[in-house]
Amino acid sequence: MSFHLILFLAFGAVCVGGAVNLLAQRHPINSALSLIAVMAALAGEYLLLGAEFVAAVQVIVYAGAIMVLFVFVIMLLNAGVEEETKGSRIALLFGVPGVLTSSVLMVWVVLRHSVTEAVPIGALPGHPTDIAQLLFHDFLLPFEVTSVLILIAIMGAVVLASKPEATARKVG
Amino acid sequence: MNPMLNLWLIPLLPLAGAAINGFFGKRSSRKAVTTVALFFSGAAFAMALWVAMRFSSLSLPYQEYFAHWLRSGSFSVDFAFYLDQLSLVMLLVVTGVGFLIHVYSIGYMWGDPSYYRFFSYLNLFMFFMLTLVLAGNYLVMFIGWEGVGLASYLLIGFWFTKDSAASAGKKAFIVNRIGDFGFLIALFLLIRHFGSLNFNQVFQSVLPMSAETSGAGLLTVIGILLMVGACGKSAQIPLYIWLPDAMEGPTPVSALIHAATMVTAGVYMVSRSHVIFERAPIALTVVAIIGTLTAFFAATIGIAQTDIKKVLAYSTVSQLGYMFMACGVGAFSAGIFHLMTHAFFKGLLFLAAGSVIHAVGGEQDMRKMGGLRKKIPWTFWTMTAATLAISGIPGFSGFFSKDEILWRSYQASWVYWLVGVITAFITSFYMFRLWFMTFFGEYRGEADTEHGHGGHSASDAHGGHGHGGIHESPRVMVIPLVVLAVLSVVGGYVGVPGSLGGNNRFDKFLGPVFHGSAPAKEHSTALGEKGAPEQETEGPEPQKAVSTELMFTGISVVAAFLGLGLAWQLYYRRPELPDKVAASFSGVYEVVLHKYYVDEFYGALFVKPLINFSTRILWQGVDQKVIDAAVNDAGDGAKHVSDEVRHMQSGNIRSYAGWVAAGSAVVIAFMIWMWTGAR
Amino acid sequence: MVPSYVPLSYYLLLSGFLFGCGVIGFLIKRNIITIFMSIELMLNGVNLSFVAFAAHWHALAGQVFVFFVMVVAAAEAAVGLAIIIAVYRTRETLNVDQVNLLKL
Amino acid sequence: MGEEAKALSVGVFILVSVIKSVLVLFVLLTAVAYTVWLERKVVGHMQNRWGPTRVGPFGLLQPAADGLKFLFKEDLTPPHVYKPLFLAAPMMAVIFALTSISVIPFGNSIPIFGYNIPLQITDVNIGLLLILGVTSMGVYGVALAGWSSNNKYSLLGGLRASAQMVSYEIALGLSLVGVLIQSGSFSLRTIVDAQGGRFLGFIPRWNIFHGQFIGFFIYLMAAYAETNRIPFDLPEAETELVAGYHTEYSSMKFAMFFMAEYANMITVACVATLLFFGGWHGPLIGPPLVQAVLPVFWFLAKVFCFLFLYIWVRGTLPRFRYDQLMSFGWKFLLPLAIANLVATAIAVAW
Repeated sequence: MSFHLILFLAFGAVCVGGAVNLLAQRHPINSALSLIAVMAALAGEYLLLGAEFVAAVQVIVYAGAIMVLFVFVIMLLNAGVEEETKGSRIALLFGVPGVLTSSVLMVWVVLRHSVTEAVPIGALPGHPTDIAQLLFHDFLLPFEVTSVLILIAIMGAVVLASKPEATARKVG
Repeated sequence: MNPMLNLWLIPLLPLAGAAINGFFGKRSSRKAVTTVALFFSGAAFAMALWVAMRFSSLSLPYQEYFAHWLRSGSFSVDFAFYLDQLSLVMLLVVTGVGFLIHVYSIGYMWGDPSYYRFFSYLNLFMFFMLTLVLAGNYLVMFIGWEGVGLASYLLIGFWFTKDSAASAGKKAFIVNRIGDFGFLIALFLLIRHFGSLNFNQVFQSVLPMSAETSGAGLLTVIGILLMVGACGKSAQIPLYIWLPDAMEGPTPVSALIHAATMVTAGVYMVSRSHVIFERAPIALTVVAIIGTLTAFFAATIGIAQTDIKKVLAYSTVSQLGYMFMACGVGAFSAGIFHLMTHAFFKGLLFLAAGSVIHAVGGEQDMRKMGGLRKKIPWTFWTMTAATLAISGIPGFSGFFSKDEILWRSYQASWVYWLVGVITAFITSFYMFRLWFMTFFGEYRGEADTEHGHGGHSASDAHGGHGHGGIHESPRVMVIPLVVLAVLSVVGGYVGVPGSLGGNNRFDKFLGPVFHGSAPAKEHSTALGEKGAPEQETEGPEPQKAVSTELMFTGISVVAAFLGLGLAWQLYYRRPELPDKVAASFSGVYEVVLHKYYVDEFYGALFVKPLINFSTRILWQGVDQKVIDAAVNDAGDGAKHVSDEVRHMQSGNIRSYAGWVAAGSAVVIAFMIWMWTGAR
Repeated sequence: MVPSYVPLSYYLLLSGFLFGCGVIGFLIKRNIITIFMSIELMLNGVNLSFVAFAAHWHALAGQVFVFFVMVVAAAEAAVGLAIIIAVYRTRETLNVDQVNLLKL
Repeated sequence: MGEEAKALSVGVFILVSVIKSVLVLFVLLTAVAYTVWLERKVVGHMQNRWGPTRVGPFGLLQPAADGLKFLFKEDLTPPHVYKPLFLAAPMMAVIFALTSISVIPFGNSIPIFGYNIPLQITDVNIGLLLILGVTSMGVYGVALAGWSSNNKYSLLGGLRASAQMVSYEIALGLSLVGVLIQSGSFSLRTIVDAQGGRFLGFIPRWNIFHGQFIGFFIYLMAAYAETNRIPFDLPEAETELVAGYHTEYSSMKFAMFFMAEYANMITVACVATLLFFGGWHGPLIGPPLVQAVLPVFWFLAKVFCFLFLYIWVRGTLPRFRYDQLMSFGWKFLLPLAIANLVATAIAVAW
């Protein structure tokens, strides 16, 4: 029971708890908070894996920006407790079993074939400089493409969320 | 090395004219249209002349390469032009006669509402014809080949509001397609066996081959197929039927396309491929027989026709028969010679006929003419020159060319010669019949006031000339007549045969193209009786040959004068006789009058069965019961199936997610199974 | 402290678990926003396996991919939330079961 | 688990860390308390008042009095609030506010008992990113408080807070990137060390004099917005929202928000000092002991200047209108920050 393993288990426990809580909670804001917890814990896992930069970005982008957006929307729409509707039988009849079977299969594969391999703590110090080298040199084209994607997303969001009459005025 | 001639300009100039007139002619004035059309066709003619001047300085065959067209594997086709003596002659004929006819058309079509369209088509035709003539390989030639077909279709159906014109155009096009079918197959065979369509390569690879004297071989097949194509384009038996109907088009069109240039494309093509034919004696024989038969057959039909243009049409067919006869006996140069002179005098005949029709206000029936000699002297005299020329009266161009052909055909076989002479007799007979009926006796038409009112002027281009009175055509129409008349008088002197003290310069000129390409000697002896060895025409001929040749010349001349005399007897001195004759031979007369019922025969044999087949089987059977049914059933099936499956698509996102999850589970399971199986 | 090791499989199992939770959430949740969060959860699970493999194979590329995933997630969140707002504006509900006309 | 973990044995490391944490926490909270006192004093004098005078000399005990007051006030929770979050929000706010201080270095490492102790709770080599992350988490406290107290004013306050913070966070981050490009590291210690020395002998080699003036300006604006201070204090605009997100809060919970706000101010001031004003660099004079302490003094002095600037601005400037706030952030600060970033990149690449 090494220090590393303890930390891993601690963060993992937070992750699992948060994930389960996300499913269990019926109010979106609670789900959002549990998701934030998951993300923070994941950042911890990244630190364990030595990916400090990724961890920081995880916190800043996911927990700090994206989830803030979620919370913002939840607050804006004042989303209440989700009401119980008949739902969809298919999702329950096919989906859940499908997920379970596939996850069981995956677990089987993982356990059968990669138990022995192990990662030391801080195995790969993701120094920002190296990552930058990769990001801006080796993966330059994907990087630019993602920037375009972001731009498009911004415009789409503006168009979608702007009030209909406002857009009408803009168009007309 | 050769200087760059920019041959491509020659076809492209008329194309430009066609485009300009076609796009902008509707709005621009008649003068503008005229200017454009004349400028571009004239420019092409000038260019051709310039090329002719530079010609002596060229190393032949002169070739121009512009661009790659097709490429697949080793086979490639280029946009390339090919100029030698043969194509030069054709070039000059096409551009020259074409230009003259352009000039003529100005006066003739002036009154027509869609003046610009006519000239646009005419220029287009020039473009395609020149492409055909200058082509450097069979495929480019085929473009021109199809293009002239298109142009002729458009021009025959120029007055498409008239049902007969429209259907005539269709007929021409379809019959031509039959010929093109053969042509195409010939091309495929060439590709298959020689891997190329370029004249050079094909001929180079054919030259070493020996003649297929024993039975039909590849070359024979190719030759016959090419001949099929030629039959379609040049209106030979059995595909000649479209040409008479083609007279529905405006007379200048008949003159240019259906007399002077397009219909001779077949002759050109056959003599272009002479290397192949010389090695396929059987194919040559086929050509000769078809030519001979057509010549005779069409001539006989010509006797009974009363429509002036129909007569000329059938005479065209028979003259083309002469040309093919020449090619068939291996006298390609003679064929081309006749082609040229024929272009002159037949073009002239049509133009003059047009002028006559123009004068009498759109009337085409010779029985309603007569006594026009005084009224339209220019037309009369030019037409006289043409008639003399075609009838082979000595001293006129037709005489030399026809005589050459007859002599050479005799060398091949006396049968050809005999039929040829008889045909010559008939030719001169019906030509002079036409001549007498039109210009002599007294006028048999209606009163002058009848001239050129709606019905007639609709039947032929006479729109603007509503005023009465038989009148000479405007100068713009007369000048081409005169020029062509001069040509058809003197045109023959380029090829005065040795027997008449000349030394066949035309033959010498074309010599490099045709001579020396014949298969090795022992083969030529093998094909002794038919396919005259080319060597005989070269140089001064042996005395005996000269004397015999003179004798035969005499005979054909006699035949010509006999025809003249008979026509004079029947249609000038005793005009009532013909009806008696017709009555006495009523059966024969009927048959001939109805062109041996060939059209009806074809109709019964091919057209009707085809229509029935298409209607019953293809339309009601295949199309409705198979294709449409398949489509409809597919649609209905899809509808029914989707009606069932629709429920899967409930619009409920989570259901979709459920499907996705299940599907991914299946995929993952499959992948893992494969993977475990793999190791 | 003693250099210690955690089997790669643990990380993979954790990420798989997160992913599975995300899918389940997508399937059983009715609130559009929650469903979006489930998607984010899946992405996070994938990211974890990315980083784990990056550490395992000593290939930083894995971490770089994580950044790309984050970018995509950000874009998706922006557009998705905008869509949610539009849906709410027209449908007055956030329940996917009532947004089943396949159009907003 | 930084590099110094190798130098010290685990036990000592943990011990030292705990000591440092407690020390820093104590200092920080005191600082917070006295920042409040300072603010009241300064603003009072600006408005020609005395400010707190009664409790102790110059009202120096006023913070303690306030603390007692908060403690003994009734802690009422309105019935209509969403309780779990209503309770969690203030704690979140405080926690995030205090966490971010943990990576701030106050000075060089000083030798104590033979151990070389860095004046910093922990030195992760992505310290700056950590600060950014934590401060960006700080918004949750405000937002959730506003939402959970189930009151339209509070909700508006929360909405404003989250929108404003998300918007200005971008400008904030971008304004820091210039400095990062120059120093080429995320570690605050490295950044500070890069600012040692002088230009032309007398101008300190601080980033603000090193081409990052615009960056500093942007950072200042964005930081004010991040900490919801005037002129960007719309989430708690008393006049419009009756104190915005913490309307429903009372006694200790309210105090937590208060502490969080001032702690954030101090953090921001520290970051500004470290990034733009050369951290603890300053003239070193006097005996070794003094020289050992002097950097810390310089650091605190600079931080104090920033806090004073905060208060000064609060005393003078009016409040933005909300749309003005947004357009200022998106249409002015952000482009300016990008331009600054590009310029810096070009200059460095030169």
